[in-house]
Amino acid sequence: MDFELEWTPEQEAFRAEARAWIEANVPSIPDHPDPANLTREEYELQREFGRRLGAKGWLYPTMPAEYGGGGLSMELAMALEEELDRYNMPLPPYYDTGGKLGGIAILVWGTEEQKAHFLPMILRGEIRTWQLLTEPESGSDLASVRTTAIRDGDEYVVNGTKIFVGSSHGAEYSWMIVVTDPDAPRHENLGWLMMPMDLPGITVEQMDLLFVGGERGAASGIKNTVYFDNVRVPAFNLVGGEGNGWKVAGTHLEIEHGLLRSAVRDDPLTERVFDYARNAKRGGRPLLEDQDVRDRLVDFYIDAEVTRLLHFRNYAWRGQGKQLTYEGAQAYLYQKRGQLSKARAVLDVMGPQALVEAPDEWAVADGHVEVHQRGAIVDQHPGGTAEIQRVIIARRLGIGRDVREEPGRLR
Amino acid sequence: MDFELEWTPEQEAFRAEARAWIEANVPSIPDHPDPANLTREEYELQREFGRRLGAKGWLYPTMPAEYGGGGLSMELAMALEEELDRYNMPLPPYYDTGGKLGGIAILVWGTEEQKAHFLPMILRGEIRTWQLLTEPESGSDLASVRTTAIRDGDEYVVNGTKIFVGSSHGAEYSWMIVVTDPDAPRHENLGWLMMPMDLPGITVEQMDLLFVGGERGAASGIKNTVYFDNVRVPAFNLVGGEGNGWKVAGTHLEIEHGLLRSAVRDDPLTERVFDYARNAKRGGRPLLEDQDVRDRLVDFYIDAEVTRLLHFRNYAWRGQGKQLTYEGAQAYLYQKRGQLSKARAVLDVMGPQALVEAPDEWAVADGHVEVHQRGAIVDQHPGGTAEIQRVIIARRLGIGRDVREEPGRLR
Amino acid sequence: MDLLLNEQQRMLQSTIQDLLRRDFSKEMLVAIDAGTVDVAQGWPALASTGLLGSLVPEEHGGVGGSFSDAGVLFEELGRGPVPGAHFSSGVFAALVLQECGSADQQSAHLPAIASGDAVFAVAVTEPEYGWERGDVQATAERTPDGYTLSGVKLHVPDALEATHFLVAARTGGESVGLFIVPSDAPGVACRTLPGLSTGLGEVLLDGVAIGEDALLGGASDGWDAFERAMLRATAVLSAYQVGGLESVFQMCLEYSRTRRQFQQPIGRFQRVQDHIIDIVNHLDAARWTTYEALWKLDTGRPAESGVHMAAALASEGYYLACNAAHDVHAGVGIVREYGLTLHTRMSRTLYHHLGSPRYHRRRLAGALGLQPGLS
Amino acid sequence: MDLLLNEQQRMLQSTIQDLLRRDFSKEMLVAIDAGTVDVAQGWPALASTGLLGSLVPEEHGGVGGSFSDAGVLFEELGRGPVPGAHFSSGVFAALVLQECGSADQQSAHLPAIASGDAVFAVAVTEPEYGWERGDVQATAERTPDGYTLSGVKLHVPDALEATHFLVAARTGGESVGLFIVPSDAPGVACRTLPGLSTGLGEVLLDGVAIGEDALLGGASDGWDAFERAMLRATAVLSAYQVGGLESVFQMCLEYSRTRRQFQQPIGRFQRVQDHIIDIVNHLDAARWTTYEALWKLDTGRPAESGVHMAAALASEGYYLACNAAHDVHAGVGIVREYGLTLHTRMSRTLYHHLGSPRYHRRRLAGALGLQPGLS
Repeated sequence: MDFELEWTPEQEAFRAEARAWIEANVPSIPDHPDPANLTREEYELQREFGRRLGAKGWLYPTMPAEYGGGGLSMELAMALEEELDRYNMPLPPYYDTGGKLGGIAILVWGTEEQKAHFLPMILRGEIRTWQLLTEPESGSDLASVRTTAIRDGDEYVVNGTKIFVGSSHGAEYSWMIVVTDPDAPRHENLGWLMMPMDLPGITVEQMDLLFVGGERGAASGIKNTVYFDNVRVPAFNLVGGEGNGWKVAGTHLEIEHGLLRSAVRDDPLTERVFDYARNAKRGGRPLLEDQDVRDRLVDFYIDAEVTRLLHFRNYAWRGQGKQLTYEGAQAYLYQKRGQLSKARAVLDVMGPQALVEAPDEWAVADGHVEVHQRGAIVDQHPGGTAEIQRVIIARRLGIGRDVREEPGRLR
Repeated sequence: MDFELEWTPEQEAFRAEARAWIEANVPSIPDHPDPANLTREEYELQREFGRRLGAKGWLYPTMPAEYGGGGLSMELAMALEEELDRYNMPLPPYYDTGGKLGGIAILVWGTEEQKAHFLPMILRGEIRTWQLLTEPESGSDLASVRTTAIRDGDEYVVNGTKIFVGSSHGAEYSWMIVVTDPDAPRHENLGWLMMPMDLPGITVEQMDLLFVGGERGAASGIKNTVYFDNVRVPAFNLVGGEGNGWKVAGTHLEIEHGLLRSAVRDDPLTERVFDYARNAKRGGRPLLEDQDVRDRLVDFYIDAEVTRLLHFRNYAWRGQGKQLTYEGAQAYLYQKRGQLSKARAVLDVMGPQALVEAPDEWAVADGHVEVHQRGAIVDQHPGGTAEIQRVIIARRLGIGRDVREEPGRLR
Repeated sequence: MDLLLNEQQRMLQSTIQDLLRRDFSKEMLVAIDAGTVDVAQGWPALASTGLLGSLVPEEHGGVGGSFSDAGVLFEELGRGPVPGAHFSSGVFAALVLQECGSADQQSAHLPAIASGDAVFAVAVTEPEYGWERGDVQATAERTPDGYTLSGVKLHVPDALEATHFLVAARTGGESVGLFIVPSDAPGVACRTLPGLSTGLGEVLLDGVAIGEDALLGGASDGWDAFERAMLRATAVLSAYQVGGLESVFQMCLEYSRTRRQFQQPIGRFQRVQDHIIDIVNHLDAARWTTYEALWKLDTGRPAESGVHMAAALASEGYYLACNAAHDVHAGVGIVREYGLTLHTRMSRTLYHHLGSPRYHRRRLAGALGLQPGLS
Repeated sequence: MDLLLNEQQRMLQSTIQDLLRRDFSKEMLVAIDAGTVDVAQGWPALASTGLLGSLVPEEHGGVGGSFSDAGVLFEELGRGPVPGAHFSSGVFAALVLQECGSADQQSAHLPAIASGDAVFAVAVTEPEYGWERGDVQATAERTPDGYTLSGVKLHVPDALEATHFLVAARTGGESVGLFIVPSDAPGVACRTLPGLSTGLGEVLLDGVAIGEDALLGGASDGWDAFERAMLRATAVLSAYQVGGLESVFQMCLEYSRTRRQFQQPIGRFQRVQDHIIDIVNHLDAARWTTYEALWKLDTGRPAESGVHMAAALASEGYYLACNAAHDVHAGVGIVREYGLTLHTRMSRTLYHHLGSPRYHRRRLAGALGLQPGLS
């Protein structure tokens, strides 16, 4: 076993090239602890940088080059991400579920024409894409969605409501799960649709929430309700064929359930919390003199490390071509629950100061700590709750069943 | 609210009488940490004392006097138990599910003839009774038992196997759940039977287990497998009528699921563990200097106190005639899980010495600590696992259901 | 043994419930949370109930009720949770004044507290947050006429509503005195902190000159007396948290029945059930330890270990119950208008108030004689 | 990055698996547990595999394998769990001898350890149990010919099987030396402790006279070197616990499919699933931290924090997984012949061995620079 990559001279050369290019092209955008504070101007800079990355195939470096991806190996993609990380810049540098989730679904399930049409604009960064899954009556039970897309000639007519959608600053496209045949049996009644967001009949409205975090590299800013009122979309945009929406969803859900992380890095919160603890005092004495403070920090560290290692295992095994089953959901579950226990450890160590929001002078670590206090709660639900991860783990391990559930198709 | 009983002069007089009588009659029997070490001779002394208590109605002090119980109030029964407690003597002073569980079932469901026949010998301590519920294929799912009792003239013919039964030193009777009609629907196919244990065809065989604890006042010593091979028992012994076994079981299960405790006392383990911690040293320094040791002891204390208070609430509310629903199972769940967390706290504090068994010189608290290390695991299962308590709590609270489950009949 | 409310307590409970239903609907509480309605708007209604004088002696215009009575009231307030200075002023400050204040000081301020005309907030904690004597670093320098107070008080509940502060400050060496400081005194500046907490403020004391009579009890060290008052206040705060727990539990129970996924109420799933069972366990553990602690205070029994245990269980329980409730509700729970986040914020806000769970556990260890050398 | 076993490790694994299937069936392990078969009976078979020399250099008759290789072997042993002195002698003592012993001492003893002819147990802990230098209170008094050892060594694994002990004793002041003591030396008395633990013994040292050459490395203070050896041994012990965890997980998975209650496999119930998911989470957390720690040792990277983290997770995980497995199995789990209690006992026995989880967490805090004054 080898827990570190050894870089070849060729790979190091690529890294040097990437570093130089990034240095020349990367925009300077403040690191907002709360992504909701990203301005429209800053967002446009991100998009512009994305298009430049896309032109080189570096926006989605491991996706096939023929559709605008980079066609790069996992190792080179990792080098690229590490270099971007110096500027605290994720890949893509804005919230875009187009390539991360939808792109793979299109790659696996799309017709040649659909791939040729949709993938290049996604992978080159020409469009940014939201995902539209959850509805007021359909959360964990995604297959019970009610938004309909009824075929009418060469178009589908879409009606319904999606919630917890997207981010700030809009999107050019969304992909969504819809009911194409209200009379068909469960799981056979669905379609998977690429929806241009500028069609008539679409209304986007911001939700009022405790917080909207967004994971690293997917900082979403805000969430919206999206209403569809007789929206007419070309039938061409249905990917995977009528009645196959659940299978197509299986592909992007497989990624979302724990395989979204690409290169695996240390959680930057760890060092922020440790820094605080090393410098803080109570009653004039170092905070670290308290054994329970040290214990809590160690708990924190272990949570972060185990999460890192499980994601790392998954990343490495995917690279080695080993079939993953329960491991994605396991890492995701660990990550989610780890956020909660880390949030409590932080509150225990810092006291109410952990609850002070930037830009207040008392905010810890420029507000990253307060954002984490809120985000840890909110992070429990997107991409499937902890309970849903447990459902997946149980089925994939074959607990109580002789036949284990198969993972969704990834190629 | 009042968390303490205020004793009237009449009650104090009763207490004085009880104290004097107990002092004159109580046998001296060593406090075996592991009840399996109770000798036959010591057991016979317990039984003899039980018969003397029974003659005064003090063996089952709150049961109706007309059937041999004491007919005493909850307060007087509590005084009686407190006085017995000075001699570390529970009530009854041996394992007997006859009066504690079976007696109530007979009282609620028996015919007048059955009550007149069975209750006096139970309540006067003439017989000791085991309960026979679990079978190799039926644990949590009690309603799925397979032992049959098929009517044949004035008798039932019993065939089957019961496991995790009873105690050391045999029993005169057992009550048991049996299938009286193999063709009837689930829950309507059962009978509840009082079984004399000296009938031909009954074989009792000791099981080889990690440990068999037994709760305070029900110290069971060992557990047995009991085989029934064409055992013929009078039809008179079926309580509640054919097909009603599940309802009768509802009565004794209601008691077993958390309402078995009568007077509520501090867990003696707490003081044993605290004593150890106050006197122990590590590397020549007091163990209590370690903050994590103090923390663990506080955890331990809180677990014990909450369990005590929940049982206390149940006991007081029953005395006030308030209908309990989820509270019995809740206290029982807390008690069970508390045993596990207490066991780990003890192991953390004491190190491997907690694992040394009496009479070894290194055994802590005369071996009570090691017995608790084993017993905490074993205590999770009898009377319904923690999972079963959760099922009961959920149904009684009405989680996910508009109609709450009714408790089993207690009168 | 009688573990039910008495007649008078049931009346108290029903009166306050009526008021809260009327003046503090969920929509109102959400509006306060969103900042579209001022928290102070509800003060007259609260004051009118007499609850601000619940623990103030009758001679000072209060009700002179028991701690258990106060528990009944504040449990109901916690259900909202109704924010504001009712606890800070009517319980915490009122108890500190009674424990530390001179007869004159009590006569001067307790009636106003009981009537709601004065609103007291207790300003003890600082940037190096904590509830131990040594955590107080603000200073009170002696002047010919009195004292000059300097320092930063942080995470002070209800600071912005207060007409007066009870300020803890070092009077020399290890000694800590308590001072009455009008919030409009020159040199006092005050604001609410933004973020996940609710109603916590910063109070800057920039050379605030106060008279000699501002020192509670005239005692240059009032910390031990302050701790006695704090212990009693803590038990009432726990009752408030119990109310919050009860409310969170009821929300989850209701949602478990009405929300359907996978063609059945979500409460049919064992994982959902277990979250709710965890909540009811936190609730009942906090509830019964709190009730017992209040009873101990009322009957003059040693209450230290009981109060600390209840406080640890109530703070931790409320915090963890909110986490579990978010698991039960998933996305719906984070929508502000649904109302769960009111509790989420309050549970975080109160987590360290009057001592963190760690503080209470340490104190409990002390009360149980679990200190080296005490055997 | 390559997180799969290499070719040679897969061969090692398959060889040891074959042996264990043959000589250490579940029935055999249950019989050893019940005391009807002597644990020493399996020693020749174990010795024949070469695993006792896995970490002994080739020059001393060993294999000179990597820590990761040893991890592969001991993970398989842990699955049984196969009890006995394989770890105490072949890993722990062998590493201590290499770290603390002189060249002569190594030549004299390592070959016998590798071949299984000598069985070493490490006798460090005492009634005031702990793995810190200060916990050693046995004394080594200087005599003209060597030393006289006195004291009580308690909870010493595999004491009864040992031909030799490595004894830690104070040589004066804070200094602790390590001594080689034959188990049949006059003044040595030894027995196994009864109870829930398995294979832990008491070793009485009643004025045991030993020669000067018994002192490891001739160093009157060998504690720091001992701790270095202990750290490495710890990572292999974690691998053994990972094997135990894997076995507990597999038992539960199997039972979840075959045991039916309420007309379905019990594994269909979410509560049962969650116990097993907790187990697999403990397993994988322990597994991957252990593998990384072994890799760090093999590649000469700083391994302290990694080993302590893995040890804490493996000890706690194995303990808690056994609890969860008892929840899954209920009554069946406590029946000795079923085999789960083998793990229950072993998880308790190893919980404190080479340092409790608390010890490892404290050391981890140190390794992370979380000590006051280190910033």
